[in-house]
Amino acid sequence: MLIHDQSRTGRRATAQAPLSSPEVNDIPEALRRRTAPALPEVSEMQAVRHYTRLSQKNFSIDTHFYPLGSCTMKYNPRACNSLAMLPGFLARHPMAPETHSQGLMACLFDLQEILKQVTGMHAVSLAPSAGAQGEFAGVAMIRAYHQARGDQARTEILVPDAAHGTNPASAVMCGFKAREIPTGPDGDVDIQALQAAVGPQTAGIMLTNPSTVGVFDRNIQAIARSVHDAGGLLYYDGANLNAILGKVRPGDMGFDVIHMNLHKTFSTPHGGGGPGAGPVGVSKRLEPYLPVPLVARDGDDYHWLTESERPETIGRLTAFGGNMGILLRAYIYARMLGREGMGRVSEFATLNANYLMARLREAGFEAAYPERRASHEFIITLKREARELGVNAMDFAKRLLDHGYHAPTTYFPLLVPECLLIEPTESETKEDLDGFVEAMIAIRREAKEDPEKVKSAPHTMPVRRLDDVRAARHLDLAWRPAANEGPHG
Amino acid sequence: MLIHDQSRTGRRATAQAPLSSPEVNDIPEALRRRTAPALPEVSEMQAVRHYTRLSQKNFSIDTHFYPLGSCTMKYNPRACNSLAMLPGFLARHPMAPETHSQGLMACLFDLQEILKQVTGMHAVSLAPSAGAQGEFAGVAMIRAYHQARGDQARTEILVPDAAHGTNPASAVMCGFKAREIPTGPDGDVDIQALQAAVGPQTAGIMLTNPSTVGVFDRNIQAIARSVHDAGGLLYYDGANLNAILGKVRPGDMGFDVIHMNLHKTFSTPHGGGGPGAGPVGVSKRLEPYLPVPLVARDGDDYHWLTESERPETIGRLTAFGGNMGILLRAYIYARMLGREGMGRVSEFATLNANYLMARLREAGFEAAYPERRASHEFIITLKREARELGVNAMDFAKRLLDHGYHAPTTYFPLLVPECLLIEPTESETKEDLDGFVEAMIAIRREAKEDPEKVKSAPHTMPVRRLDDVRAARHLDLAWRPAANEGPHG
Amino acid sequence: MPFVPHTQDDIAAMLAAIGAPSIDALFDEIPEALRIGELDAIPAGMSEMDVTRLMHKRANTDGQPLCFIGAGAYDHHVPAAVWQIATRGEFYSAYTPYQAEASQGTLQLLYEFQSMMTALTGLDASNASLYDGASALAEAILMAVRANRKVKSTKVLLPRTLHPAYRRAVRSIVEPQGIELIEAPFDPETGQTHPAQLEAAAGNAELAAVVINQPNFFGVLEDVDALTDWAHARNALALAVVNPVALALLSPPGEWGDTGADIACGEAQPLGMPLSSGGPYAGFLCCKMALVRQLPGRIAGRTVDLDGKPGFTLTLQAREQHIRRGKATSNICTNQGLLVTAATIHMALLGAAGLERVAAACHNNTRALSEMLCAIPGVEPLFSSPIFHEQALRLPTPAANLLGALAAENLLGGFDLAADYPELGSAILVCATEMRTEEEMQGYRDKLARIVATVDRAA
Amino acid sequence: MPFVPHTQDDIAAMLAAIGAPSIDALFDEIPEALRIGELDAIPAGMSEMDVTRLMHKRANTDGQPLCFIGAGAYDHHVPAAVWQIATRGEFYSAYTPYQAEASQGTLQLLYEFQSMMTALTGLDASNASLYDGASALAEAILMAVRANRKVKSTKVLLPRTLHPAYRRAVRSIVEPQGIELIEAPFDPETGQTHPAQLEAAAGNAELAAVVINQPNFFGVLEDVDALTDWAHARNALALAVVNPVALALLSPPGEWGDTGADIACGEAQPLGMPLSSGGPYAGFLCCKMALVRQLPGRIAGRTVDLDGKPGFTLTLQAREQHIRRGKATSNICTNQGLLVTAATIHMALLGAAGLERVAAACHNNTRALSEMLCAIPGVEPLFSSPIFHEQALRLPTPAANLLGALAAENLLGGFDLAADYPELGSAILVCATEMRTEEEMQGYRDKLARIVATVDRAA
Repeated sequence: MLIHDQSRTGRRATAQAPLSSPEVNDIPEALRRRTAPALPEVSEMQAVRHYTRLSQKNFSIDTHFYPLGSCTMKYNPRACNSLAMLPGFLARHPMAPETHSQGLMACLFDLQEILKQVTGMHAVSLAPSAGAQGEFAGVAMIRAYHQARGDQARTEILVPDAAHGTNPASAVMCGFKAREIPTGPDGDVDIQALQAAVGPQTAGIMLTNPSTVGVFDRNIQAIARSVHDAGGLLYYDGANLNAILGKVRPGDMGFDVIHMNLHKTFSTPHGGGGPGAGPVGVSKRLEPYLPVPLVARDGDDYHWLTESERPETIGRLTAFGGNMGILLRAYIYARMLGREGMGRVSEFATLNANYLMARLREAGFEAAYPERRASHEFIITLKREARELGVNAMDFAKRLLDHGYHAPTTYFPLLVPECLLIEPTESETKEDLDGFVEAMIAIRREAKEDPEKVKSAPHTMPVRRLDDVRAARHLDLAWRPAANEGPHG
Repeated sequence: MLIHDQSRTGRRATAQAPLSSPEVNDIPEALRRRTAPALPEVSEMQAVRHYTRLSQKNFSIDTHFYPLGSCTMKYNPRACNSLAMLPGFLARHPMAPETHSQGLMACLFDLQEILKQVTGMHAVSLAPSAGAQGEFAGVAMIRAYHQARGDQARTEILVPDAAHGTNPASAVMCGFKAREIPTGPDGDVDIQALQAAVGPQTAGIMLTNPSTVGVFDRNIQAIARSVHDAGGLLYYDGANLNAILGKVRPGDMGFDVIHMNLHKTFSTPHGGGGPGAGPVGVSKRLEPYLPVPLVARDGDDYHWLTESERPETIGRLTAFGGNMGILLRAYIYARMLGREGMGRVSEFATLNANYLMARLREAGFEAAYPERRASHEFIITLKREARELGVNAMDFAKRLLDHGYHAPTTYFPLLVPECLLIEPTESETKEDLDGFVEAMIAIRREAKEDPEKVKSAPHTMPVRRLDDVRAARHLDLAWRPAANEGPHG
Repeated sequence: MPFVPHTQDDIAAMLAAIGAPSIDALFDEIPEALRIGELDAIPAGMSEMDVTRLMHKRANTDGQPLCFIGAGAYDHHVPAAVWQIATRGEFYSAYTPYQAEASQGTLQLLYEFQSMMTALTGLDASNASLYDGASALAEAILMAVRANRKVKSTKVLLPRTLHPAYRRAVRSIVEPQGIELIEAPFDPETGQTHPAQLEAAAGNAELAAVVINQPNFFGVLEDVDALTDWAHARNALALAVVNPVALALLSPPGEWGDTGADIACGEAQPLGMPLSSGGPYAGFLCCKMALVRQLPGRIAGRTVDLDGKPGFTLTLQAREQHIRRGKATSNICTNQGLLVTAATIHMALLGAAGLERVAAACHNNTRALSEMLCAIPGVEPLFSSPIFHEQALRLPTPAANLLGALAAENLLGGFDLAADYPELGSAILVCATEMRTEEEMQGYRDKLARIVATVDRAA
Repeated sequence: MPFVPHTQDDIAAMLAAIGAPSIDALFDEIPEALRIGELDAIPAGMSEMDVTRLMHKRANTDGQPLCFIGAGAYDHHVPAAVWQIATRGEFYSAYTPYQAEASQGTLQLLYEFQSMMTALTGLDASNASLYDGASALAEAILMAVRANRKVKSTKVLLPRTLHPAYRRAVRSIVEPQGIELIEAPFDPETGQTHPAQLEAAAGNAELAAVVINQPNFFGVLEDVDALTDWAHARNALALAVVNPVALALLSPPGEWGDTGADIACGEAQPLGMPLSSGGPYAGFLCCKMALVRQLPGRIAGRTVDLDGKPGFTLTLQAREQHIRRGKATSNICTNQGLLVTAATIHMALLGAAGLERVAAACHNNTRALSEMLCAIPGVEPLFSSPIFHEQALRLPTPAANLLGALAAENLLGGFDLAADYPELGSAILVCATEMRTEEEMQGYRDKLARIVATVDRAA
């Protein structure tokens, strides 16, 4: 039932608005609203009960193993939430002067420094609100760099076929053409194809390493050389930074620019789809172009660097400079981890992934890259199960829900058929990984004995499989007071 | 699965303890523990996930209609929680000096005044931690009063048969004999029986009004006269105060002492069984005996009244003077209600109860006291359904869970057979009451068509009906590391 | 090992199953030369207790000044229920609802959010949020350029009365795609942007869209009907930038002019998000149904399951980067889900009547404050037009000095207009939301009067 | 109408269904003379925003002094997860699990709490909590008097080293039932209670129980083995009062003496409950299995459902007032469920190793503080015995003056022993938990040294 269905004319959560109804008599009638917006009219308890019950319909890290590949669904420490929401941070107006922002700015400055350290980059801006905005900022800086040099010919960004969809989309948003590079059979970028593709038109390359097929590209140094030699720059998509935290640094690999998904590696909440935070780090030559604001320290004082101090900046990406509350959460997490904890993140994320891959292979599932070490994630291809049992990756995914596990990422990367991209993260126990293996085995058994059960899964969720085609064809995107003729009506 | 079942030797929620393990070398070996206690060893995420999932197995006000008679399961405003947990209150040590307690004491003083007003009593102590402790305090004051007058003969407390079990138990805890008075066929106390029972041995009477059968005792003035004339005192069990808040006051009815369940009428959380708070109010003659501490005001300063200022007090009931955090929540609620809101509580609680009773009667269910107005609660007797369909009150109760409603109180009060004591509270909507009626009708239909379904209910809860007899015979009260041979092992 | 559950026994058993001698061996495909040692410059790990102490200290560093700044972020009351529910683990630690059946909580909530935003804006469709108001406007502009079928132009007209930070962010985001932003001036008397000024700024250029903000950055109310009709007459799309709380009182974009604005966007912060030092907030973006396939960002839709039971799912995913890659409507991936959760609960708790009371209280407070301040010699309203909940004031001496002196007394007196609008002289923007009491406003007046008098004496 | 959802239409329809002309008519059975009018003396209702402002002001009235008081309530770190989970609606707003099938969350949690408390105390059974430590001791004494089959006595021996507030509360609660409490003195040198002193206090009286606290109120460690054996030799039950955090380091009551204490109780506040101005806390009460049917309060048990699946239910309800009424083991009805929820999560997060670290850190901090303070002339330890995490100190001038001077500098320097133990002269009890830093302790020393010196000079 929608909250709207619980609405009754005149019902109120009275305590939540000013008790008296002030008259407004100085706004011209023509500019005033004629009919009240059709927001629900419910009591405070109705709202609390409705949204509490809705929440219970979600899988989440706090309730379920959630091995969604490329999303790093690890534990979000509860202290990060409560401390980032201290009134001193929450009540601060974004336009408050520097004199009244030193506590916040100290945290941001420290975070910039920590991120510089773990990425090996020369400078960091915390401004981007999410990974995709970090990508945009990164590519925009590449663009600004070439433009500043008068190098107008560079119109192409190279993107491996295994890349996140955001990579080509970000390149296009910055006015580039995205040119796809194939992945070799061993999971590494096809280096010949790459070398054939680079040239004076190459603005740069966007790489995830370890890549989305779950392996570390062993030719990274050769790739870097090749692109740099051609005058292009290297962009590091930090989506998989969790796999190498404290072990290898993008800066050392030769990358010129990187974004980090703090909601992955630095464990800020995913919040049902966001907010994220996508700080960017750069090599020295890109520093002038970093998005603003940045925090600088001068003795014990912190101050903002904005457009006036940074005339070559690619600019501002949001009105007020970023997702501060998320940056604070990442900072708190980083301080709890400390220097020793950083490396442990990648070690145990990698241990968990390799263990889970080994167990699944032992159980007869096919790894996409069996000869390779898994990074913090790996791919299982269910093409044999699909062929022999008629049960595909989506069916496995849906049936896993019934077994109490969130599904891995399905059908991504696109180059592996019937693929499950599995990322267990370092915070899961061996017992939970074992339980997941048991569930996979059980589902394969079910697929043999009772395939319909798997193909029509899930059976124990609040709804059964949903009609996505109908959703797209018969658009029902908002409740309407009069014409609530949807399936719900 | 128990949290203990998730334990592995050496696992830690590392961030939660001091990072270094300090040596303690000045405690004699003989006094030291030899083996570590068998507490679970789990990661932070395991604990968070486990208790989050456990919570989801509960019905609660925030998720379900919870018409548990005599428990006043109304909405607990969320602001009461967050404001009572402000650091200024939470971090205050109970032994902090008065100079550093003025903010808290201002709230407590105000709450005392508000409670005096709504009960019509002369003075209030906030000390008792719950209703039962309030009862104890109240009866102890009656005892102290008679003792102070040298009136040693008063050994009996009269208690109607419909009373809460705490009433006779509290009387006994204070060294009295509890003498039961029957309820008349109309739900009022049998006044003849009462008059026959009072005498020089009568220390007092404990009454709930409206009583637990859900009606207001119309003879209350006669009862008061009768007990007072015999030299006894009147104790008001405030469990049902929600029914008369802002309408009638126990002090005006002639009561000498009253306890209030703030977790009922003043909407503090029930917390899965507590904490409660059971302030007591008294008439002038009992004031010297009030439990300590009390808060007094002197100009703008607040100070404690303790044993030294109140030499005749019945004393202290807990080490530190009461459930302050609960008192704060009640205070916040009271301030949001304000003087107008108090009366609305009883008005709409009463409207909801009478409406629900009317609807259920209309649907063919039998009210225990059909000729009477319901107070904020009322009784349905299912004796006909039990006789004709073989489905009893417990079966209805369990089946209601499947229909998404918490069961009403069952088999209490004891004098009504197959009884459901139903208290909808003022915070529920008409729609929810209608839904409850529909569920009751549906269950009766099921009882006719498929009685087994009702008798073996619930079917959709985390467990089916539990074996209480086994629980009491084969006591399994704690997990044991070695001999975890329980049904769970 | 904080947040790592592995025991020594676990590690040994797992390595054995893998067939690796050590955890380090799992990294053996990484070129040795790239491996790093200790990250010495990063501080050692802290316990939760220690980091709690640190963060309390940091949070308490700056006091909590009394705030009379609005300028795009508003200090409204947020019901206690909002964040207690939004931070429940099931909302807080879930991800984008890729598996719809296991994410009905988030999905239904998004659908309800979309329903509420379309109700507020008077438009047909809403997405499930963007990063903030400014980036939402940038996406709206890109969307308008793609969507305008009548005019093939990359020119967009936007008023100089639009929030300066929005103008900057929009520029950063849309210019790499070749969008040309033309700024229209405002009437220095009224603070409004009239059709004549749009006309003058645009000349004969074809326009993909015209941005119309209500109220504008100065709090001034624009004649949105005329502006919308002007845009449509030029075959440009009318793109509204609005404050959602203001919409409880003001005419919704869907009803502006003869046929309504085509797109509306803005900042959802006033709907249950604390000031939070600037973020995370959430941008909203609504449009007419005809434009929905150009709408960027996640969109939840209602459909049915195999049993015909209603349920919710992400829809129109063919627009998005994970399907369309380089041809997507945007590179956007995440939305601001947690903030949308808060906003949805907030709107459910306030309702239309509650939001209207909040809007009216803010408006009247700002008016009252403005009147109090204008009793001080040399302080006067900058513009003559009707306003909503934000007032531009002229000050007798440089604003920076006065604001600095107020800040030294722990009061943030407003937003200094000097840097962005030097032509206005010494001027600030003040705002008093429903949170400000009469007493606090009088305190502001008294402080400012004293400071102005001191400066006068000094001069 | 805050918290009332009724619309005018609802009210009309409901009254029609009832057949009543007005809501007022529903109260027509109440004698007219008793009906009241306006409650004028109660203030008018406030919005949540207004009450938020009021409560923030009240909460900020007293600053947050630095606290070196222990004396039965301890300022420990509470993991952020504890209260974020405990205040989830499903725990916060549920009631006593009367319907077990719809309350498995609470019931399993109670069972886990009982398991943890029996592990800490080394006893067999635990109830699901009582109001606080003092009332738990009172119930323990009543229980011991009922349960002791060897001795028909209502006399209970309890040491003067027991917390004074506990002694007062116990007296209030048990004396109405005719229990006679005999106080045993302590050794003024060691601060301990020796068997000889028990002997002297008890004389030849038969004793139902002997109360033994470890550590005692002074922080001093008692020879609990000898005391337990002495009690048993007199056929009295040995009743332990213990600090649950201390039990991570100290011998558990179940192992005291030859056969262990029979009952253990105490205050669960150190397990995840903030100081909270004194409450709500939670008392715990554990016992040997033989005594379980005399144990008061709720008890959860593990059993099976109709399918043989394990589940949890309240058990042994035949002890309780709602069944046995006047013959119940106690009048107790509620427990401190929400606090038990917090304590259980807290213990799960800390584990035995974590609790031991906390205990050791508190102990060492208190030792370090004591040594610092004892470097000030005239400050010295009051007793010679080993202590745990609380130290009694003799001061050179009246404690009230010194503590008052410290409080004026926003530091709570300890608990003044003068009122309860006048024979000890000027003496205080200090405690520095794991929350106190070296710097804070040095600050205390410096302040005290300065104040003592000032008083000296004045003298």
